[in-house]
Amino acid sequence: MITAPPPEKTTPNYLNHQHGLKSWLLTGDHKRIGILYLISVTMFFALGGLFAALIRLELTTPAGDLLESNQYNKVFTMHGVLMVFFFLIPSIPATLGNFLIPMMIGAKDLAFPKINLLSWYIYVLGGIFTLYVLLTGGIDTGWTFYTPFSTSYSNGYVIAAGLGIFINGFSSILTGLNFIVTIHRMRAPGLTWFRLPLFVWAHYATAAIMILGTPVVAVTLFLVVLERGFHIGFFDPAYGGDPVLFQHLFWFYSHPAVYIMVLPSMGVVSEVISTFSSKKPFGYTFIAFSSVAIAVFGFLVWGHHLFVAGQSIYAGLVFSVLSYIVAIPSAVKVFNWAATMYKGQVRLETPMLYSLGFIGLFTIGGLTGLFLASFGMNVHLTDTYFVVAHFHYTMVGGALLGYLSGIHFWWPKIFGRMYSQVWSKVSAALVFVGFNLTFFPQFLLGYMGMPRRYHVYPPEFQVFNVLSSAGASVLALGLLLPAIYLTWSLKYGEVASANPWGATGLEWQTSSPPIAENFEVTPVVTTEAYDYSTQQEVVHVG
Amino acid sequence: MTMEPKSFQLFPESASNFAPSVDGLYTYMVVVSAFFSLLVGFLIVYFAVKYRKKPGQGIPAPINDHSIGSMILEITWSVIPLALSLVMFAWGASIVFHESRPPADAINIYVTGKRWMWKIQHMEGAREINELHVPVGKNIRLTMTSEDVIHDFFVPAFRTKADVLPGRYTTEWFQPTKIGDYHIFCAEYCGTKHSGMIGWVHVLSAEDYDKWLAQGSGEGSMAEQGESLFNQLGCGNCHVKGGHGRAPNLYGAFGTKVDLSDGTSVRFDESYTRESIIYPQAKIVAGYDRIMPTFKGLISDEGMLKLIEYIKSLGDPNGVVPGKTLTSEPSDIQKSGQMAVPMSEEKPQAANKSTASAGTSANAGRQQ
Amino acid sequence: MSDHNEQHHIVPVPVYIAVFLTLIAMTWVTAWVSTVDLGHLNIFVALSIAIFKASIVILFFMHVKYGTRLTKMIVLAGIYWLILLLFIVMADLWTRTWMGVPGR
Amino acid sequence: MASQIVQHEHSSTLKHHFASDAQQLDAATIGMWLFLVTEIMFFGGLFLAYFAYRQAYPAAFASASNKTNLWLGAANTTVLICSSLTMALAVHAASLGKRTLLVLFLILTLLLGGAFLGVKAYEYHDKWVHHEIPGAHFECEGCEDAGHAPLFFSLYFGMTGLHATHMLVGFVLLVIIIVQAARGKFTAKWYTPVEMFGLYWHFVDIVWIFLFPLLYLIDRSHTGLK
Repeated sequence: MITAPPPEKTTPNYLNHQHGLKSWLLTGDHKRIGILYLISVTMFFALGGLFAALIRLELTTPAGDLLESNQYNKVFTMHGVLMVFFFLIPSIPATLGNFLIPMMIGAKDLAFPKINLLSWYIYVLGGIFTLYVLLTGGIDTGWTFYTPFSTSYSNGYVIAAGLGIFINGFSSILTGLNFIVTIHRMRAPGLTWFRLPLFVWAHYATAAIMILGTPVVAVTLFLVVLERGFHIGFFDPAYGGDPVLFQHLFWFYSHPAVYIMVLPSMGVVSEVISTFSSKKPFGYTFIAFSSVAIAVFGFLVWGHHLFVAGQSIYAGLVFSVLSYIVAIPSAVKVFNWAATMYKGQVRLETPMLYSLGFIGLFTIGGLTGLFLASFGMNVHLTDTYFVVAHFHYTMVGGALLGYLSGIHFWWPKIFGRMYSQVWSKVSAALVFVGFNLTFFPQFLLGYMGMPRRYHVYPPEFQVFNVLSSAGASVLALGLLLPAIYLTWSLKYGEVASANPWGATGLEWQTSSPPIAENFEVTPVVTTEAYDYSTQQEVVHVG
Repeated sequence: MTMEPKSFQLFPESASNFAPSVDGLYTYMVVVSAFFSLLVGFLIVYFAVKYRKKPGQGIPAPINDHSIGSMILEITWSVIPLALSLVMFAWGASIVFHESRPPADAINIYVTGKRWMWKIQHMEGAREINELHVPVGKNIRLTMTSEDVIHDFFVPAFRTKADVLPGRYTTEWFQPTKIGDYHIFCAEYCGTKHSGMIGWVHVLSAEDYDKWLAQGSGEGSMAEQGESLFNQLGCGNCHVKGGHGRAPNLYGAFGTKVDLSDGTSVRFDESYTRESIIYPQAKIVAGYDRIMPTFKGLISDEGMLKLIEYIKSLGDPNGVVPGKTLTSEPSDIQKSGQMAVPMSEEKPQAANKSTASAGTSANAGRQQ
Repeated sequence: MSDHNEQHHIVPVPVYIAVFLTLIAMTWVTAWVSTVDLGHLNIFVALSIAIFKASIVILFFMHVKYGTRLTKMIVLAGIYWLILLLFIVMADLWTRTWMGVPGR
Repeated sequence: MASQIVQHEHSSTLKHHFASDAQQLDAATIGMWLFLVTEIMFFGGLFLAYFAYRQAYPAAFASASNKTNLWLGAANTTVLICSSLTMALAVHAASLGKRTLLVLFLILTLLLGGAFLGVKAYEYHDKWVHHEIPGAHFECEGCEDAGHAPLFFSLYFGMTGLHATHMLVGFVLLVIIIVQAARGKFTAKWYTPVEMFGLYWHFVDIVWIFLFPLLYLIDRSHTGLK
């Protein structure tokens, strides 16, 4: 633990109260760890995005003219592995969650600061394994590692990649563990469960999934590594092993994992919509409980990834009906967000634009999920571009837009600077348009039957692929802009006030950037969450 | 190939009995989804415009909390979507039950996936690679397996697909309704040339199909080829007609329920046949000894299919509807006290021709 | 926040000894029972004894009996999710032959 | 103990971000239990594979299981239960602030854990000698359905190996805790590491309580206690 030095006179905060690389690499401060995560997660996102660009570039023509088949397979595998395990899963929880949860509940830190730092190092270690795979020749299994391809036939570095993800899993587990203990035991006096911000509820549900699901995928990939390394059979049909068992174990985590990605975004959106409507979220308890319901029911639906895989159709039907039930809490959230804006005082600042974009895209992502949840429909659509479009609508349109919304919302709090309002709105618009252009055509491609993970494809699919690639370049531009204006703002941005958006949560009641211990005195909460009548100290920027 | 690709289309060809019902469900879902997308989109845009505060006016004054929740609304927007989606579930379930029950009169065709090609065997003996000739208007049943990794036999124009697994059999059936040529895609990622594991279904008129079949392969029907394999392997030394041998009777046995030595029973189907050949000791028929040697690595996946087809052809499987069981005939089964394994000494070369991948073929069939 | 002041419940040593002796006895009972042919009941007996042994370890050695409600809920959640994983996948395996069509 | 530090409201062991000792201990306990829940799910994947294949290939599992040594398994179970008792008594001693007793019980726990690992190593060696390790040279003499026997042994080594790895990790942690205990780091007011380690150790014991019947005790009725 770093013990804070006596406060200096010159507005000390968590960024400047200690200096030097060591003060960052050995920090126990959840805010600094959040920033370490922010940096590393952004690097992996950029890398994953580079692979995405290669994929779209290759698919502009039906023939395989840019990459060899083997290279293409490695490119989409690396795109998936990096984006899923090293960007989407840690993105909001490990950066914004890490930074904000203790502040939102009026605590000085997470319950276990050293474990928090350890989780970042584990993440980096897992990342190093994955980068090693990347540099030494890649891996071509797809991010799903299906056996027996991964164990017996792949010519990629399955063992190193499997270990990388195995290791990375523990980072996720430790983060989740820290969150749950912190939310249970570190809340400020007076902060009851139903006074918690919805962001915290969403992260509580996320953390529960991390703890319950991650170990299963960890042990599964570990078995794959053992099977590949020592040729002993766990899933190998040569010994009577069952590859479908691998898929069960894999999706037991990897389906709930999409809720790890999207629930925190929902938390962000709940905060942002309320703040920029200056209104308590409509149906607070319903939004809160729907997060928990998604986490619980989310564990009962993994089998809809196995409808055509050789699973019993009776199991498939149960998974199908349960998948519809998990859709309801998501619908509840969407309608409650819309209702929150009703008779609100809506300000279309950048975070709000991203959040509104989230609602629109997530709605489409969720609704197309209904197609895939229907067993009969799924038989035609699974393993086609329809699935690719669907999960990008939830993962990019959902998780990524929520992440960007959150970054724009709390940027002034984290760094004490404002960014360009003009450029950020341009970027939000480009991302929204580019995203839809990229992924909407893929729904149509999917219904026409274009299978996913195809390097070359029949010429009748080209029109939509060209549209998609064109959209991807707009999307790429939209995503590059924030990197520029946000970095620029660190030095040249207008100094932000403590509460530039007129938001409620406790995190806005301390200075921007916050002091090392978050609060001068531990706050005592006496009002309900989102009580806009108690707003003081309001400075508008923009 | 034979088909002129269309440059622009929104729906794939509709060429099987399943296509209309899947398209119908799809249309229903598109309408429901479009309605809700537009509703949410409209509400958001409408509220954002109507209640918008212009920038520069500062943070608005707090408003009355007159709309912070409504149980009636919450129930409404939970129940209506749930009801609409349960229709999707039920509709989809009815389609999938249809897709899971191949009619008894279906023409059996066998598919073996191998990186990166589809090998297809017709009962009459014709064999083809990456092409499948079928007659229009007849029910077709595919029994599929893989020599290596998981593949998936997908025909978009038929709106159906199923994974093709190593060491197991999966089933897919359809009735082509329109003469023409349609894509076969491998839809489960299977390695380097996954996107090259494609082919064509040629749906022919009945006359054209008969003509095509008549070209034949010159190797006899699958059952005949299976029989010669059966004899080469010496199976008949023990598996004697009428059950006088050291091994269970195979005549008329396919599709029946078999009682096992551990008190359980199993349906004599493709997977059980395969398992019993590769792992003969996994499930012992009640009253017999563990004397059968393994044929693991000696029979290719295609050879296995021929043996299965031969065993199916033994005796009359009439009226054997998958899922129904016939009673086995205990009078046909005799106890055997013999011990030795009368295997012919030379391993048959024909069956042994394949391949390094034979070692990976195994049975993951999981009868109880 | 829970004001949880009884920091430690000190369990009397005789309780530990009693639990210990039960565990040892059960170990040899389960080993002996396995040699008696009970057909399909063997595995149920073996698992029941194991669950009983695990329960008394959790309750007494691990102090869950004296722990907070939250601790109990966490333990139950872990067990519940484990059963969920085991049961649902086994249910798939059990029903794979019902349709009588390979792969369905 | 003489070396005991007088505890006040803000004891030396209280981290800056906690308000009270009770809150800190509570957080540690919950955190440890959450960690154990992840361990349950971690082993859960292997247990699932075990049940799936045992159901599919009962004959192979029964005869392969008979290759294990029931006496060694039962003896090892006893040893591990004894170590759980000594661990529980160590926590008890710590809660009373009895340093010598604490160190004694911890050392006993360490020795019993070592004995367990020793027996395990002997069993592994035995399997090695008999080629009962899945792979190219695998043999399962006299096994029924030997073709599926590698699945049993893969799971046997996977499960007991993972369990033994947990024992080894526990071993290292235990040595550290013994040194700390001997130096008087723990008091009747604060002995959280001892308590948390106890939870871990008992958990490892519980895993074995399930592994023993599942791996050693299938279908022993034909072979008897041998």
